[in-house]
Amino acid sequence: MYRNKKRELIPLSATNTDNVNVDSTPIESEQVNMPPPLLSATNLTCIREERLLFDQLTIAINAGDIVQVEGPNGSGKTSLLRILAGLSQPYEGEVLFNEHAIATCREEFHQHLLYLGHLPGVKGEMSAQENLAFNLALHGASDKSINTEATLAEVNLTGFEDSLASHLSAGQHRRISLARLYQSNARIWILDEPFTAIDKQGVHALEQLFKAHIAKGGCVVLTTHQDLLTFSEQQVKKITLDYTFDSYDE
Amino acid sequence: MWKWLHPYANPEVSYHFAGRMLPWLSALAALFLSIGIVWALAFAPADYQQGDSFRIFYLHVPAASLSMGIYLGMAIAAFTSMVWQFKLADASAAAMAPVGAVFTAIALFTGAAWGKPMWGTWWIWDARLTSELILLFLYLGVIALHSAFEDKNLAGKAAGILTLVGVINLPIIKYSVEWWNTLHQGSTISKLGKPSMTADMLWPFLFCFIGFILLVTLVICIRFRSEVLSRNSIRPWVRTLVSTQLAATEK
Amino acid sequence: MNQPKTPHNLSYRSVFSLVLKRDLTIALRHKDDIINPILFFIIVVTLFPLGIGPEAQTLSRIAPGIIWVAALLATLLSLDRLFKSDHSDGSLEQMLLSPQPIFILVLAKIVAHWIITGLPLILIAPLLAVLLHFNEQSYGALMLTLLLGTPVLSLLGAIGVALTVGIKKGGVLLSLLVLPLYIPVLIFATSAIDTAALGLPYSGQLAIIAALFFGSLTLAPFAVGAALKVSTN
Amino acid sequence: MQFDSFSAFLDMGGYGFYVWLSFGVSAALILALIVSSVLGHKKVIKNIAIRQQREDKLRQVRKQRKNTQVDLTQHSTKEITQ
Repeated sequence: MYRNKKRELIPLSATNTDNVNVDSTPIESEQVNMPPPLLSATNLTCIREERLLFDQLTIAINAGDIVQVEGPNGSGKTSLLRILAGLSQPYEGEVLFNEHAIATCREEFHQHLLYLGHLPGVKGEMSAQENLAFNLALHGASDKSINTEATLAEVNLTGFEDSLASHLSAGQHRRISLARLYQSNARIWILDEPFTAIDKQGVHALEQLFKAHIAKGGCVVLTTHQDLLTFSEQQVKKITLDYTFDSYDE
Repeated sequence: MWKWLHPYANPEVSYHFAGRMLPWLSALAALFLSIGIVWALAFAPADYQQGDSFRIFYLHVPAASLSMGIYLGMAIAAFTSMVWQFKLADASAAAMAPVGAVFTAIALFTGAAWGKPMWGTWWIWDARLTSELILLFLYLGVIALHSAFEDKNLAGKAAGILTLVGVINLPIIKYSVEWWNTLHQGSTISKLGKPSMTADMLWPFLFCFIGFILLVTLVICIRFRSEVLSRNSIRPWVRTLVSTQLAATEK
Repeated sequence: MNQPKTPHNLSYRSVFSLVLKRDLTIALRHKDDIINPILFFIIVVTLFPLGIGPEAQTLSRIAPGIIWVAALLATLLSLDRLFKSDHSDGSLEQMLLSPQPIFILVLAKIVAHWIITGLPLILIAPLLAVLLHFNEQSYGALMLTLLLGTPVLSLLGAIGVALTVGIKKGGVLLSLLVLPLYIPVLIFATSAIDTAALGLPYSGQLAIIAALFFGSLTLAPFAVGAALKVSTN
Repeated sequence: MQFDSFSAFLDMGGYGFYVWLSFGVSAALILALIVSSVLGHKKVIKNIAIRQQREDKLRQVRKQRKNTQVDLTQHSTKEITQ
């Protein structure tokens, strides 16, 4: 009901003004005649367990962007990614895909979205290959065209194709889920800590993959504790979240 | 269509509105209930069959109809919140659940206490008592679900879905219980029914009924205010309200 | 990718069979999940004669109730598995994020659940009925009511699990949420069996259970979808 | 008045126990509901106040750190809030 109302953040008292803080840097489009952003969010406000995580966050992510969400633990990075993916609903504001609210074009949006969260989504009762094949099929890849064995080889899982996932390590589970990136047609990649439990070479390979992806007109939104090594400062756009203790007014 | 409702869609406005209603509601509820209950206990005639045990009727029937009515109210609130994303409706549904549960318990208890002299036993699987019992389970489920979630917004959404599923099921359950009851009990036991009500029974009944409705509205208003506060705890108006109230109590 | 290949869009039927096949495969490799509810069903039913006494007449009088209540409890016990493991390993959120309609995914999972728990219950029920001196005329009614009734249990139960899947101690809560919803099925199913024992037609009760089945079949998947969205939030 | 005497009123034509029990239990339940609702309201207000104080304190600590020119790195922020 308040959807279109203009809101302002009113700090609790004057002494707090220097602390007001969702330090969001909206990402400006570099050229004047840019196509509309691939994924954007307007006035996002997130409240969890009666705590304000971020508020009035406005983001625009264009094709070719790689965006890193930064902030201390508990500052709402995961919440932001989940809201962008449409898994969580923001308290206020909305997320737009190609300028349409994602709730109104769920299936189309999901065709262009690849989200990998903290949990790998790998079933222990199925083999690495079966897990990958199911995930790919569910997300719309046709069975025959894809060589799951070759894809698993990309993430260094050759020889483990037929092992039940319950016999594999956490890092290997993560690799199974990351393998989807190699076969993805999705333009928007939202990755929550993709490098967790991945070794140096793996990280390097993933960064190369991100480069190829953005070069092809995709975009990547990710959180990570380590910096991206092979990207220059200018290439990576940053959204910084911080703790806030502010009150919020509608 | 919703324009006239719009000012009340603001949590602050509706919080204060509910606050202003409190004295009126408590005064009216006290008035109606005291008149109704004294009349029911002392002045209304005894039933020609059930004697003075009939006086329990003045409690049982209002409690039973309110228990159903509150569930229906909760379902309407849940529906409103789901369809129009109307957050205050969640708060009001959360406020209604415990009240409804208490009135269901009252209906059950008075039903049993009325049944004891009539049937010679505290509990009988009478259709109305059985469906009240099941209604109590439904209420307890909603309350338990509310308290299981830490985030009040999520709790409201989950409880809303459950309430709607429950309200679709409620008529089916009621119908099935009634059907089951006629199947198994036959006509040997007279049900708790409405005996022919004369005018001097109707008036105290109406006073009691209206009194209970006012009382329920009062308690819902009190709980609604707490729900609104805790759901909006990070808003400036709540902060200032809380600090001024605390300052007032400390003096 | 400047001209992205539009991902191959699956038909409803292939999504359905994809998820169904996956859930069945997982269940078959994790046989405890299939066997435990059945063992529970058998043990509960055998406890009744021990508690009540072995008189054939008493047992055959209360047998329909015993079998149905035991079936409700066995279903309840197995419900947790419907979404719990998928929720805890993240595959549930991947399903919700897939470009497939949620109600198809949910329906496939519920059907898989029914095949894994409902169907074995139906197969084992006549054997237990023998132990309880079931009235010979009512075996048909027992099978028919179970056949129509157990899917309703899976469908309604799915709503309860979907609501409680994100909660740490959801087990007890689940029974509080789900069991009251099972009451109409219990009433009409046992009454159909009782009526059959008297040699009377029980098509009325069956029709009502069928109505409950179709009602829950059309509405439950949407409620489950909405509930899952809340739970994964 | 339907009753001749006060004792007749208490006796309720032999049904006194059930009638008074019903009214008594109902009154007790309703009273408990009202009391718990009012107390609940006070508790909500108190909880909000407590949280407010805690947050004010956190904010002050933060400000002091800023004033003493300690870099607010991610690490130190984490310490403050934990």
